[in-house]
Amino acid sequence: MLDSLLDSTERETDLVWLSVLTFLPILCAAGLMVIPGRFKEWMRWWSLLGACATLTVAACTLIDYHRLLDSHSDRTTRSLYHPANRLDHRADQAAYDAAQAVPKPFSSFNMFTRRAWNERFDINYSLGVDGVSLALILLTALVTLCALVASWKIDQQLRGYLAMILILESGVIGAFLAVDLFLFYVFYELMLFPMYFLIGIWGGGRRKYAAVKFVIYTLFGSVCLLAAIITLYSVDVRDFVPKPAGDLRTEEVHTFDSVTLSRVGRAVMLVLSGQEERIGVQTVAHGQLVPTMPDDTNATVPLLAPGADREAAIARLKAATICTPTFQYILFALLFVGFAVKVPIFPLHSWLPDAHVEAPTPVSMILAGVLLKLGGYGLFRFAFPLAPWAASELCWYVGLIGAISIVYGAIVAMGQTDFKKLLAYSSVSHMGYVVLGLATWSAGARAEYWEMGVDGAIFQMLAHGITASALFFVVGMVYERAHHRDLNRLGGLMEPMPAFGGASAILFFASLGLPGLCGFVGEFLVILSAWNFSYALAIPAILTTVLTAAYLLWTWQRVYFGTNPDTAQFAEMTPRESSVLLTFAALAVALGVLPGFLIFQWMEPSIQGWVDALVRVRG
Amino acid sequence: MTFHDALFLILATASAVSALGVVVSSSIIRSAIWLLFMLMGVSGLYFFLGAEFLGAAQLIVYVGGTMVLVVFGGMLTTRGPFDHVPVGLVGWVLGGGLSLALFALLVQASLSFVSHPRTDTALPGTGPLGLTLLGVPETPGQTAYLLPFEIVSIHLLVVLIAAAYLARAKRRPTSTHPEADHG
Amino acid sequence: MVEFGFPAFLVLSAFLFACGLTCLATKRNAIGILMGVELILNAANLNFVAAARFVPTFRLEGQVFAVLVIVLAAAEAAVALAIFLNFYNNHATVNVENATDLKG
Amino acid sequence: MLEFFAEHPGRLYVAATLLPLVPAVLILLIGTVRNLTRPYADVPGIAGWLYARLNHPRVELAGAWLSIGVMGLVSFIAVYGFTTLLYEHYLPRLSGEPIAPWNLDDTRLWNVNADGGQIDWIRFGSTPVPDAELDIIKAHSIHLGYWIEIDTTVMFAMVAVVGTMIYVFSLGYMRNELKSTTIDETLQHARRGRFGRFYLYLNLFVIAMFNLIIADNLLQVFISWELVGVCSYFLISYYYERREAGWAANKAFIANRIGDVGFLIAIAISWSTCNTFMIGALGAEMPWHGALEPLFSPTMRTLLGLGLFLGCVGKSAQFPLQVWLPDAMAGPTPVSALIHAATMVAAGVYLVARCYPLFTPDALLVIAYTGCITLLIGGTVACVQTDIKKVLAYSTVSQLGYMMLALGVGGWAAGVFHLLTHAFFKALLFLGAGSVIHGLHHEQDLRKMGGLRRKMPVTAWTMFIGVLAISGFPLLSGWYSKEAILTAAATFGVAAPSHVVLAVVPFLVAGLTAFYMFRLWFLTFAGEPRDRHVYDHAHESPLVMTIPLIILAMFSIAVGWGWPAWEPEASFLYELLNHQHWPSSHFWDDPQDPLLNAATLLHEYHLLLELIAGAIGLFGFAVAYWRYVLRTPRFHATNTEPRGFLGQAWYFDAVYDACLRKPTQNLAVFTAAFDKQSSDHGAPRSLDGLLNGIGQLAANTGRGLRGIQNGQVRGYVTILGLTVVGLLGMLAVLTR
Repeated sequence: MLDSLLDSTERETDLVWLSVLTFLPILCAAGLMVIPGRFKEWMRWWSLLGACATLTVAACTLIDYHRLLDSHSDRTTRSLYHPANRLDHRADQAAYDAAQAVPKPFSSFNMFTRRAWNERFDINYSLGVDGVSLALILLTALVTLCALVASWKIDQQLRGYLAMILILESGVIGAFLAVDLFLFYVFYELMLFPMYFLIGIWGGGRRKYAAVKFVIYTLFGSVCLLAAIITLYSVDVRDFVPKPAGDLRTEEVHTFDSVTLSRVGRAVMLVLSGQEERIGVQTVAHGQLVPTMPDDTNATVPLLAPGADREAAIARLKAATICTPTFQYILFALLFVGFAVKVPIFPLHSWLPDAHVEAPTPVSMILAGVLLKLGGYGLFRFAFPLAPWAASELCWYVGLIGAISIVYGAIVAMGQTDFKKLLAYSSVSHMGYVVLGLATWSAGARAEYWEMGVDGAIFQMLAHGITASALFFVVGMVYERAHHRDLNRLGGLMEPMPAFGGASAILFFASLGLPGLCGFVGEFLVILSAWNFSYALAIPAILTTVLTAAYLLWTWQRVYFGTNPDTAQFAEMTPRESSVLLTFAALAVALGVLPGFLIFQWMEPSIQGWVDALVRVRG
Repeated sequence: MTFHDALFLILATASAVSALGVVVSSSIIRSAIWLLFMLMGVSGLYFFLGAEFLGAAQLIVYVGGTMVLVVFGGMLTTRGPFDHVPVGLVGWVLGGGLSLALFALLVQASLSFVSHPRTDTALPGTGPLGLTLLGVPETPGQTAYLLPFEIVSIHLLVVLIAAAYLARAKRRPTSTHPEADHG
Repeated sequence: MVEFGFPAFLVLSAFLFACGLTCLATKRNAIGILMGVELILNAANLNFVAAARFVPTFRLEGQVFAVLVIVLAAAEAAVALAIFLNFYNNHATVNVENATDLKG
Repeated sequence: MLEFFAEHPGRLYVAATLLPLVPAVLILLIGTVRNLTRPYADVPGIAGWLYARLNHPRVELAGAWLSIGVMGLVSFIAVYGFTTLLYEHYLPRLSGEPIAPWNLDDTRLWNVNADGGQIDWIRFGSTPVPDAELDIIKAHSIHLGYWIEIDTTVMFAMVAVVGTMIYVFSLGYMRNELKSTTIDETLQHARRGRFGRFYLYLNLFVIAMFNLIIADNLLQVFISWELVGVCSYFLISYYYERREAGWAANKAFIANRIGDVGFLIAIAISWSTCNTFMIGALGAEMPWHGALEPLFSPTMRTLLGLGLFLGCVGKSAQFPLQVWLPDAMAGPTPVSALIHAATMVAAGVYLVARCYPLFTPDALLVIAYTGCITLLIGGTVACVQTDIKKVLAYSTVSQLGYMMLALGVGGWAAGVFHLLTHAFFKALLFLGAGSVIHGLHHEQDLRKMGGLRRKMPVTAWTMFIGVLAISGFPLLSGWYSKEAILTAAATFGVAAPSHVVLAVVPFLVAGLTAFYMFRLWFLTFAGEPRDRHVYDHAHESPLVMTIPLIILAMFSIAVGWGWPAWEPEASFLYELLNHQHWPSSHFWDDPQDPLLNAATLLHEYHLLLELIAGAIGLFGFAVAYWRYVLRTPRFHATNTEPRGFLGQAWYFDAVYDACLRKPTQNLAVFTAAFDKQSSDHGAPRSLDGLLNGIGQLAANTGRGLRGIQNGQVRGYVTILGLTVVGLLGMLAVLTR
């Protein structure tokens, strides 16, 4: 790989840039190893520097990505959407370029990189950025930075702790960036072991139990995911991967490339819904794949690789095992369960309260702010596109599970007396909106409502990432002062800590979905979309807003209002604490007031392309 | 029914009945005697099939060698000549049922086997067999079995030494660690 | 005219095998188990020889393998008996139910 | 700059809406910095220096005066906007034909929808679809915008003026909060003063309230709707040390959230059927507006209206969600005046008025009945309350019921008109009560007052004007609006005899209104002092509090005037509002328009109606005078807490507690136990235990399987045999 940097035809900025984004935290963790053990303060600053650098790289990536979007933007429609910017199109183009008899020089600056990692099994080191992954990466970098600031007081085995957090960040960013399923799985598992140690070593009283529970639940999901990945690898994709001219495609080809496999999934969907005549072949003009324009009402959907024999390909596809309803159902169920554990979804949420309660504050922040998002992201990036037919058949049930989580999480949260547990269950409730939003797959002209739902779901992930990690930080601050988290013994915090009270008020109300703060936008879009999809799913979600208000305000009242001699002498936030909390509060306000300007303008095109791709094959 | 068939039937019945006898006898010596008959029946079948060398080997090695070992083993390890070790009902039901099921399945498999036309050429006699074992193929290009032969020879040697070593009478050392004995 | 062919030998062999298995599963005496093994080996051998007779490609191989099996069976019997004697020396019985030293 | 506004005068309102953001942000920043630097007060350095600079009453007062100045400016803009719109668009037409409502041509300059009136808040792509049958469904953006009509300008001016008065009044009322240590009167608990925070909340509130008024779409209304709710939450819980303040704030917010469920459903309906939140565009889809193929089914239309109305029920404290408003009196009195009397609670009425064409006849009937029940509840319960603010709170409930009733029976102008007049005199009454409470050192119990007119004459006589106005004394503002409502109700009663109860109840409650308001005044100001101690320490409030009272009293007198003054229908404001003519097909499917017939019929008897209403009011006054002035001693005999059906406010709280709060809490506790139990040994009794049990099952299976591997050769052989049999069996079955 180093050679290719020197060769001018092989040089590719994206490769360097995205790899730096992914591995910078791990590099910092390695650097941590050479700092002598007695310079603890240095270690803290060094890892903070690393997290800052990662955030900076992520922010620069955002600028670059925006420039990429802008390069195709159409001023007349005031939209940044162009199909050539879609992640799947960029991935296909890269695959096409690589497959040429004389490979084209890598195109730089398209925020996608693809190198062979293991040619024998067609495993690629392919990383790509689109709006959704970028938003979540920014969230990850920010939350990790804040978590590092929050862990300033941790002294026990500091080096290992900081290294674990940085490795975790690398794993998460890598999972968000990976396009290749194998690579994704590697990163997905890479997150597991730091988390296990972070809970198991630095956690509270029942940390071992919680850590083992976390690992077992997550591994259960991973196993389902692995089964799905192997299943997908068994699919013969010879007609879907580009080949040099003259290749007769006589042998089976297998791939881990999620973009290619998603094209297979869509082709299967067309076949299973009796529209096989709409399967088309991608066309090439001037060495570039021709994207499907949004206003293109052409009935054929180009899914097969350029040069494929359409008739033979369809015949082969129809004969394949993957092209059966049972197979698709199983595939979707495996993917859904695999990611639902992470989300988490009722009834697989049991690990969450334990893990949260036992984890130290910064780890809880990362867990709630980042790791849960991987579940939603996985549903978005893999579960729906890889098995679209089953997803469209089952989406009502998926939405139902989401709605159950929403209601159930809220009711259980109301019955808690442990502050942290309450927040953990509220996460279950809030993440239910993500699943519900993704599941509102309305067909035909109503697809725009689905787009809104997906928009809402992704935004809800960002908003929840901000509010949940901030609220866990709030709990941590309270715990540091009171040394317990029993809601019935707290109270009266508003008077000794007014600035803290104000900042947490913003975050409480953001979590509660108050308009003008970040929690509202996602919930609102999801509710609108859900209403359009099914009244039966929307009404519980709407009614839960009352329950959410009830339990959060009740908590608020028990923690902040009233008088309590035990808490009257608590110290106001320190500058370190306020830097974290005020950042989150400011973000909650900013995202609530200007969601369109700050997030949607560059995130929405990706979602639009995603929805467009799936809706086209629904018919 | 030809003479061949009658002969086969007799031999097969004898073997089968003897095998059953091995199973049902509760005395170990009786079982050994039944086994002797079974081995002889099988040896007869080898002759019947035209494998004279094998039939002879069966008689010499099994009937003459192995059986003696078994009988002596039985005598050395039982208290009386007809020491009963009865088998419980559960054992019969379980083992018998299992065997019956297996037998049924095997019969089903055997009968569904596509029967080859019977070749009239006689089996190669002792000569070719011996040559094959010595590494000389019957016809050029065919496989020879020198290496397995050698391996078996070494194996036998090792086994004999091992058997002698294991079975040699030895006095157990007086135990200095009583707890180790009960472990 | 009844013609007993390959299947007849296979059935007989299956019966011997089943008897051997029963021995293994029911006998508590170690020598009995050894006899069960002998039965099973003989069943296999019978199959080899029958195959050598009825399947042209196995004419020689069937016999060679049968020879090997006979030799191995003899060796096995020798070693097994040696082990039993040793066991008997130690435990004063050859009842296999007492032979549970391998249990973890 | 001026051209910017001259081009689109509506932008003036946007600017006015956002202006209070300036003091709000300043106060917030200063407060945050002050609180964060407090720990370093005694430490030399920049933090301590900052704290010393910022922790001074002068800083807080500067914030308050800045807020007042901004509100004055906003009032000026509002009045300017109102008069401009009036002179440019309405006065020239006042004599002519009735103006068709929502005729945007009239006010085009004020509501530019195509270029400049809106901004995109969230923009979506348009996802193309293979077969786009419904071309109309094209979601492009969620926007924010403004929509200025005559009722908008009037309402805006009212909120600005009343708000300014209350800002000024609070300077005096909240003076205690300026001290660095102040004593909470109820708890005798020392705490820091929080003067700045009060103005911060007020500023945030008026921003949200203005935004609610000018919003052109339901989403924007909803956003402001919740924001005023949360400001109300924080102001009710302003004295958060007091337990009941926290509970009252929670109750208010949750009751509002219940209402907002309906609001959200209405929004969802409007978006998924019409793909718009625009109130105007939604109205265009209504059949009465001439939409040929309405996108809505009639059921959906009714549901939309009922959903919206449920939101208004929560916000305007209508039956059955009226319970939160009396409790909300736990907040400071100026807040009660501004939020819980004049503006926020009226927002529900305003929304119904603004979205009037979205309500089907069925929905309007529901509104009318709800208003009718509410005004009865409020009127009856107000008669027995002993807390001065609670009387006013129930009176507000009752008056809001009047407004809803008026809107429900087709008296659009009457409802909006009463909303405006009520805002002035109710703000006056609340501020008067605040002045009394301030003068009596936070004593709110009517039983301990009496004879205060001698000690605090300005308060007494301005409040007397307010009492006269709310009771419908001729020539005061309340008289005009109440007459309008009673006429509308009577018209409806005549036109639809089966709903005659809607006409009778308001007349009867008019008498109750006079009774409880005069009861309040007599108990406070008339007669002899009942508690010597309280009386001796009473004093008149400072000028900063009495001047707003006087100004509001003048408004309460004059806001309804017109020419000729003795003619209730000649009220200028009413005529202006009434000029917006809603087609009666909106109310009746019958083209005969019985409402119009009834109106012409009643017009001949309007003097009779006035006389009846006057007589009932007079009767109420007489009973109050007889009971609380002539027979004062009797009041001592019943000097206990209010009890019984009325005292417990029709037992609403008890029923809700038993039927809603307790079951919900029990459900929550039960579900929490179902989900996870701390000790789940043995049999799993919870979901978590069950899942753990499944894990245990694997472990137990392993333990069980270990037993098989016991070193017994026979067992191994058996298993081996079983395996072989199984495999062969599978082979036999599969290859059959």
